[in-house]
Amino acid sequence: MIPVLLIAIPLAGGLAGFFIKNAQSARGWSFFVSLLALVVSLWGLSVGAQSPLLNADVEWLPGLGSRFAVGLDGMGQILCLLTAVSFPVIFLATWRNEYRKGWNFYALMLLSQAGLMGVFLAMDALLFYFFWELALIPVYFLCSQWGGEKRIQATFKFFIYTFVGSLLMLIAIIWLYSHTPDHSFSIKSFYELRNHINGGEQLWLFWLFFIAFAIKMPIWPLHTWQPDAYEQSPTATTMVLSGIMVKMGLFGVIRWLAPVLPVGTWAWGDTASALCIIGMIYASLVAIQQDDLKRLVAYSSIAHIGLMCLAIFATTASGMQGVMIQMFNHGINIIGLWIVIDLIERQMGTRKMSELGGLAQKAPALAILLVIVALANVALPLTNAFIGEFLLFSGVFSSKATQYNVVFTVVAGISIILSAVYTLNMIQRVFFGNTNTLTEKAKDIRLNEKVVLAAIVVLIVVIGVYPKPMLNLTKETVDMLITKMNYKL
Amino acid sequence: MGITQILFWVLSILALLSAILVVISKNPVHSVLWLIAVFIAISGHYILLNAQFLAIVNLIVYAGAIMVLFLFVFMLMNLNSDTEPQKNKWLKIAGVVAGGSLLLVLVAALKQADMKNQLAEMNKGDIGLIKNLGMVLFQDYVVPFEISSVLFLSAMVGVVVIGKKD
Amino acid sequence: MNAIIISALWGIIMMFSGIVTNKAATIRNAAVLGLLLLLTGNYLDLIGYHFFPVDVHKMLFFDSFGLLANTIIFGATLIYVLLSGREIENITARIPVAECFALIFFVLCGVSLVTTFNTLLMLFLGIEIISIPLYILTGSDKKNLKSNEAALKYFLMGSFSTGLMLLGIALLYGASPTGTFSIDDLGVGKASLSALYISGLLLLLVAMGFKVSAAPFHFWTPDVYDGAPTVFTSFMATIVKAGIFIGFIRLFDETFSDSQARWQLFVAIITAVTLFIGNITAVFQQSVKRMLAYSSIAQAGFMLLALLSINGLAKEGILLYAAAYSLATIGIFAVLIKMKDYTFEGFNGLAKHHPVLAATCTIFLLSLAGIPLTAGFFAKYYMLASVIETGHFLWLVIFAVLCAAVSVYYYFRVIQAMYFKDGDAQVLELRPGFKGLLVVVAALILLLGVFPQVVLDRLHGLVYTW
Amino acid sequence: MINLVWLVPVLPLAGFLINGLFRNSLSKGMTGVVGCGVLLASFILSLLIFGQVRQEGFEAVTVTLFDFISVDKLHIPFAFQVDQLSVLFLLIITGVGFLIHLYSTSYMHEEEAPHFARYFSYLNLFVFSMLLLVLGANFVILFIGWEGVGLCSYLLIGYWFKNIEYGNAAKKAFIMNRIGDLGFLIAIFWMINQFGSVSFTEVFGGASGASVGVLTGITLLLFVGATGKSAQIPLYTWLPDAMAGPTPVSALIHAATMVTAGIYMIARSHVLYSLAPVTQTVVAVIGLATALFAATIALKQNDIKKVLAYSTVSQLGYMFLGLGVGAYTGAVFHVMTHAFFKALLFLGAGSVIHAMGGEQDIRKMGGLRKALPVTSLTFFIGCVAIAGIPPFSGFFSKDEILAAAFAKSPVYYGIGLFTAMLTAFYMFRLFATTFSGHFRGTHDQEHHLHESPSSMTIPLIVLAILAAVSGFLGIPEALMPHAHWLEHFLSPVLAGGGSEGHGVAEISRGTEVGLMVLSAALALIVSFWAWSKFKSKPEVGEPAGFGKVLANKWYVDELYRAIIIRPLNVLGKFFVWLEKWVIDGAVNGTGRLVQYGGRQLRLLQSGQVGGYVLLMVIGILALFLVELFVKK
Amino acid sequence: MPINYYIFLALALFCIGVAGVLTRRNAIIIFMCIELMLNAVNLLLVAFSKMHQHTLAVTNPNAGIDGQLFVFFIMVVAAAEVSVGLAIIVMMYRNTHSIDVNFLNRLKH
Repeated sequence: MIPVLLIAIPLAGGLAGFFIKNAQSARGWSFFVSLLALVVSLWGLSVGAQSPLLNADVEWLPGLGSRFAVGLDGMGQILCLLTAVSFPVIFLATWRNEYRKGWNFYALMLLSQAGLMGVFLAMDALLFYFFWELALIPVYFLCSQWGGEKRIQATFKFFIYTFVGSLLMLIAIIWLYSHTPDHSFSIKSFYELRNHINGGEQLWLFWLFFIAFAIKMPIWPLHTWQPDAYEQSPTATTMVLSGIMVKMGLFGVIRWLAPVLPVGTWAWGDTASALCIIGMIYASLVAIQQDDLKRLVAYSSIAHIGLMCLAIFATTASGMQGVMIQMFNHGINIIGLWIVIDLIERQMGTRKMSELGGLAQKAPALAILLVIVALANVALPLTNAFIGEFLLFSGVFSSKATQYNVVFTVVAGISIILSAVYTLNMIQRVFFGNTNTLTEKAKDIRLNEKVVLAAIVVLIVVIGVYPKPMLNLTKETVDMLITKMNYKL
Repeated sequence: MGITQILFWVLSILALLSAILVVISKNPVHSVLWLIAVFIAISGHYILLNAQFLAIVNLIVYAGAIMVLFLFVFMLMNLNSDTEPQKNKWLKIAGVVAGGSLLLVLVAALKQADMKNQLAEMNKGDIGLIKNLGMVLFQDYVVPFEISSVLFLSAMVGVVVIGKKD
Repeated sequence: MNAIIISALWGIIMMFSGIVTNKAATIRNAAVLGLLLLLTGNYLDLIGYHFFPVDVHKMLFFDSFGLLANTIIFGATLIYVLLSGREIENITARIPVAECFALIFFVLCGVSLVTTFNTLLMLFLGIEIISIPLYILTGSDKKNLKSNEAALKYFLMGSFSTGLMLLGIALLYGASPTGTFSIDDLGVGKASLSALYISGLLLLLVAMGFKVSAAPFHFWTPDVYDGAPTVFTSFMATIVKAGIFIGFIRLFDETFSDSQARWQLFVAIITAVTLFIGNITAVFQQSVKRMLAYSSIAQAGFMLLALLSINGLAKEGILLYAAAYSLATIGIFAVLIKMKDYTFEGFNGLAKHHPVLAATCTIFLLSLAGIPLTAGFFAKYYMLASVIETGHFLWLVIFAVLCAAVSVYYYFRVIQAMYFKDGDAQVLELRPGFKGLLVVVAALILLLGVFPQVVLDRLHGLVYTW
Repeated sequence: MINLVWLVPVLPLAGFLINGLFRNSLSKGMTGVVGCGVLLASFILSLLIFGQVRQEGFEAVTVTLFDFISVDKLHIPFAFQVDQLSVLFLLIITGVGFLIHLYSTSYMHEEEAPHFARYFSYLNLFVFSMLLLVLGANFVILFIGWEGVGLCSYLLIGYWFKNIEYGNAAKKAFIMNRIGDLGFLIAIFWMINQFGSVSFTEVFGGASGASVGVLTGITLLLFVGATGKSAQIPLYTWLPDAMAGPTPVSALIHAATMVTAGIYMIARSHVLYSLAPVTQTVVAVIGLATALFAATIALKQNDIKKVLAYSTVSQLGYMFLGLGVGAYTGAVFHVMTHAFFKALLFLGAGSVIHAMGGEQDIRKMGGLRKALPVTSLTFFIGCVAIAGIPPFSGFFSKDEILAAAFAKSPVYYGIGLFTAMLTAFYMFRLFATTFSGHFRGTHDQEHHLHESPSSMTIPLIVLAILAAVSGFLGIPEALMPHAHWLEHFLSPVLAGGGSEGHGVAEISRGTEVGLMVLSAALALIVSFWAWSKFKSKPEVGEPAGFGKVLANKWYVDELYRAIIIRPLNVLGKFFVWLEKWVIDGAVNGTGRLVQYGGRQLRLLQSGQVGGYVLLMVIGILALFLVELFVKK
Repeated sequence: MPINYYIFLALALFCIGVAGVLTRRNAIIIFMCIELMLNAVNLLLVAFSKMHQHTLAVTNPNAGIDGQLFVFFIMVVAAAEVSVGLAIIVMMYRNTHSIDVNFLNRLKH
């Protein structure tokens, strides 16, 4: 029931949105719809894990053994909550942005939300693939319609890149499907597969999946679409991309790769982890060199995601818990950063740090809020990200899946320092120092933006101080996953 | 080496030679004439194989009607002399080589066929007679026979569509 | 049998309708009526009402696969006529409309032969009945040199491939132990291994590959599709190709299934080459029409996957693919005909001036690219699944999806032009009915993409019952 | 009462929130009242708690607030631990903190209201974090405070954010701390892996079970953290730069409290250290090296605050020496006394700078004694205390450490003593150049010279008294048996700390007294020599030769820039290049390749029927060749 | 007569036809070569039909007759093709006054 609503509300809202031929009302409408979705997901949190409301399973393609099966487990709860929270925030934060034919913009946004929800809810491999693509298409149109000047190429690259990945995944899914004893796409049969396919097959199947997910996350060296895409797409879409979409990759690994192909995951764990770590250091060092705010945040996001992926392959309960909570945190924090960048860009008309400076005098409130979000980005204690990264690192350190756990922890740890470097650089170059002719006329932020950012900050601190509810939410999921992943043939 | 064998060889050589001449002769009209020669040779083979009906049809339809049509068209365009400019000789060579190697390959593929003892029996058996053919044609093969009328219709309509002055 | 006879008769009727009236509209409506008749007749056949109790002496075999294919093809033709039938009159050299429709019906007759043949003779006749009218239609724009050239090329190469086909048939005849052309007992016994048999098989593969424009026998396709009047290109590229493909599958399924291991490799090679050439070459085209020609080659490559792995999935799949591909392509061609400029630039900014056109066109393109939620996805899905089901040729599957990714490139170029590029696309006048029909087709594609089981169930039931 | 301990940190937090949120509406007065009030309140509270703790047989109490993180086997409560050690630090922090807040109210008076409030909110936040640090009942809470103080020092150093230089200093501080923190974190993970817990009691309880190797590893990593926070070699360079912040900040954070966090942490986990002798040696050596190194640099500094900064580094080195040789009590004792006199010195310096209108170069001062009587007197007491002249506090604490060092090895003692001499020398050089001689500043500066207001002098006086007398809390056994109140007080926490005791026991009373006399005498002589040397003719010229090297701090910053920062930048630039041309190049290259392939394959479509047929035939040939030659 | 002889004869004729198609430029000649190919096939079919008759006569008196009928149909089709083909060629000639296939290169790439 609830999952169906979670998908149906934005879907219907989006389709309706195409016919509101007026940007203002479309904006209001989509905001309302996203709030509705938020309410539903909160309801989902409230009903308790055992409630039958959390699952739905309907005939879809009997001939193909695929059903419209959706369900909310702990991980689904967290990610749906993230999705549901993000969209109202995004709409509110970009309230003042004007778009040509805005109603299409907002409708597409809602469609992408529907797709994302579906991805996080699908309990059927084919359905999962469906939503995987459905989430991509609207974003493609959003970016290449309302993006920056190099938008078409950038988005096209992004699209084809991810499309290649997902097609490879499709092959893997079909292959697995054809090996399920009951010829079914349902996640249960997939989890049973380990008994029917041998290690050798898992070895190559792993890559078919992992490439798809790695492109989405993105993992070095498959990341090059990301900075361009983030830079070129309209900020609202960038928020969706970086805040939620990258989680699709992590989510995929956690739900559809690691438990289904435990041997492959275990066998390739070190390789994948190595890629993640290279990516973290690499991205951090590149981020230090950036002058464009969006690119900087893009690279920092690569580093953070790399850490989460690393923790997945550590296959430890604490690491996995860390991933769960960090997926949410990263979403919130990075959206906060984008909001600030968007505000700056809208006021100053530039994202180049070299052209900014001294904003703290003109916009103290903005500065303070940014500093807090940025500190969350460097995982300072009592911010949400600290909880996440603490668990992630301790998970990696105590990993039994690899004998390099110490090396991984130390090298990955360096990225903590580097993240401090580029984050503080950003704060200083944008907000500190003296104002220049450009920033002279800067104004402080308006109420709606202040509200949004304040809300984000509150979330950051609350989760940072009292993460227990979040952690409990995903407890069962994590235990289930760990037991499945520790399975060896 | 009975008479039929001799005839077989003669006809075969005749067919091959004139076929080659069809291809190489400069003057289109000559090609047509050589082609007729080929048909005649093949009809001879049919007779050797006791397929008299086909032999006759071959002569009438092909050597007669169709070839006349060709000739007629040539006359219409008065391309009787060798107006055809030389194709660049590399392509020519390539064509010959390709054709030759196709022959080689096909022969190679079919040599393995265990057909040594299989015979195409000559000048006996009467399935080639018009009587038997007619019986089968109008009993078993009536459907394709009717269908081929559709073929002709479409051909006719087509020619009308194209040939019609407008 | 109903379909064959009705189409033949109606062809004749159309032929004479030209004498009765010279009002194009009347003739067109007559054609639509005929198609409806065809559909119903074929459907009745499907559920067991045979108008003409003819003893076909096993020359034809009316199984649900063939008849279902007929239904799809006639349906597609109906949509085709409704969408772009009007354009036949607008071909520069004013050609007799009635005759064109007559030829179309004859082609349909040939198609329904090809989908239900049971001897190689019938296959041969069917192919010829399809080809000869097509030669004409290709050349029907008489004053247009491109059209002439296309017709002549098509004709020469077509009859060349006929020669190959006949040689193949002859060799198979030689190999057949019972000395017949009936596909039931061609492949049986030790014959299925003799050299004659294999050579004949290969030659048939080549000849049929030529007809469905599989590389390296595809060279006629781009030129012919490009040169022919667009309205007929649409007809050739969709309905005819689908029909012949059904015959292709039927031939190899019925005749050569027990020697599958022998020829799978050849099909795999041809498929790979086709996918590669079709997709790669389409990338650099400047004219949408020519791009669609190459894309039709690429799509054929995907359909060949069904030939590679002939099994239940493949047969369901090829039907679905035929439907999805035909619908989408007919739709795009219908839009293309309305364009003044066939180049990609010609589409610039179409979305601004004609949102409906652009939107539907987008759906068609997405379907061709095989994006989920469109019929094209399930079509491709079936193709891939059928091969994966066999457990071999995984390399081919991966290669195929990579090619599919390439195809996204050139399909989306059109979408980009329509939506993201500025310009004023010149469009001929549009009837509301036209737009409405486009929307219906698009809706149909989406429906097939979301609830394919509405057809799949039928297919599934029927395909497995014989 | 003890269960209210959570109020101690929460009060400053409240102050932070009030000052932070209403900074635009609050008047300076109100801000000051709130800022100081909360500190006073928590100071009083600490006193009350202290009252309870000092009773005989008091057992350490753990106050759990809520469950912070609990993942499968790991449970990290948000808990405070109240025992002698933490209470002692509570007193120091809140007490000194209060005085400095008070001092700040007038020192920062030129700032306009919002920034004034910002300053106080930062300060309160700092106190909050520092209290978390010392109160935390497990390493994670400690770490939270640990990073919290780092953040606050970042914010306060960069308080005047218009100035990019200050910003850089702040950044440097934060990042260098981060490097240390990484070590700390890894140590924590290792503990989790080893003991399955991070709470002090369980970790220390399980310590004896763990192998020496593990303990050495953990303790070393913890020490890495300490070097970052407490400015030891190699991570000390941030502290001198941190003087960019307002002077009271330097007094509170970079002298009295934060920088001693490292010492607190190691003293707290002395159980582990005592079991890891290797680490102890490392700690001792690093501490000693730092002490000497920083002292030499301090010799040639001319910025009044820089001198004090380096002396702080050197004193911290002393404390680590103490920890290294197992004199935990001595180290903590020195932390306390140092907190008093160094805070005093900084505040004094602040008062001087205040009077000089922001001038910090001592070469432009001189003869301020007449103008600033209170300041100069208190400053003098501070100098005497730090120089280790009896009976002032520094003497006792420093001597306890030196004695322990001697017990460990005479070499430690020798170097330590030499360092003490240097300290005495540069402190009196500083004092003499600043306060005696004749004034060398500009005229309007001279015209403006005035004693600071009472809100600034009162803290000076209080601190001066403390600096003078606090030494008597730790009179060595040698002089008066059982008079070492502090050791007695801390024994429940630190007793049995050193497996080999805190060393003092091992050397005879005679030698100990002798050592004391020796060091006291030397300190006196050196101080007097320095005083007489500089009071008449201070060195105002640019230093030359070796002095130049010292004045440039041994060029360590330049060294770091060369071997760490630049390589990283180069690497980053290389990666940017790699990104553009190799990785992304490969991606785009594939696209271009496809396009190129398309352009070439088109040419196959020559338009020639003959060509087409030829290709078809070739295709057929190929198939047949496969059939003939590829065996299946 | 051994069937192989017929097979090889037919193949030879067929390939000569192919070679002709490849080498000539005159559309009609090319078309004639294709007719040559068809005839080669006819010959082969007749030979096979006789072969089948030879082997299967005992069971079925009409064995092998299909081959000859097929030849008949091939002729039918060929006739139709010729009419259409020549029509197209003539149309071409009307527009370009040439039947040289090498000039057919407006459509390429």
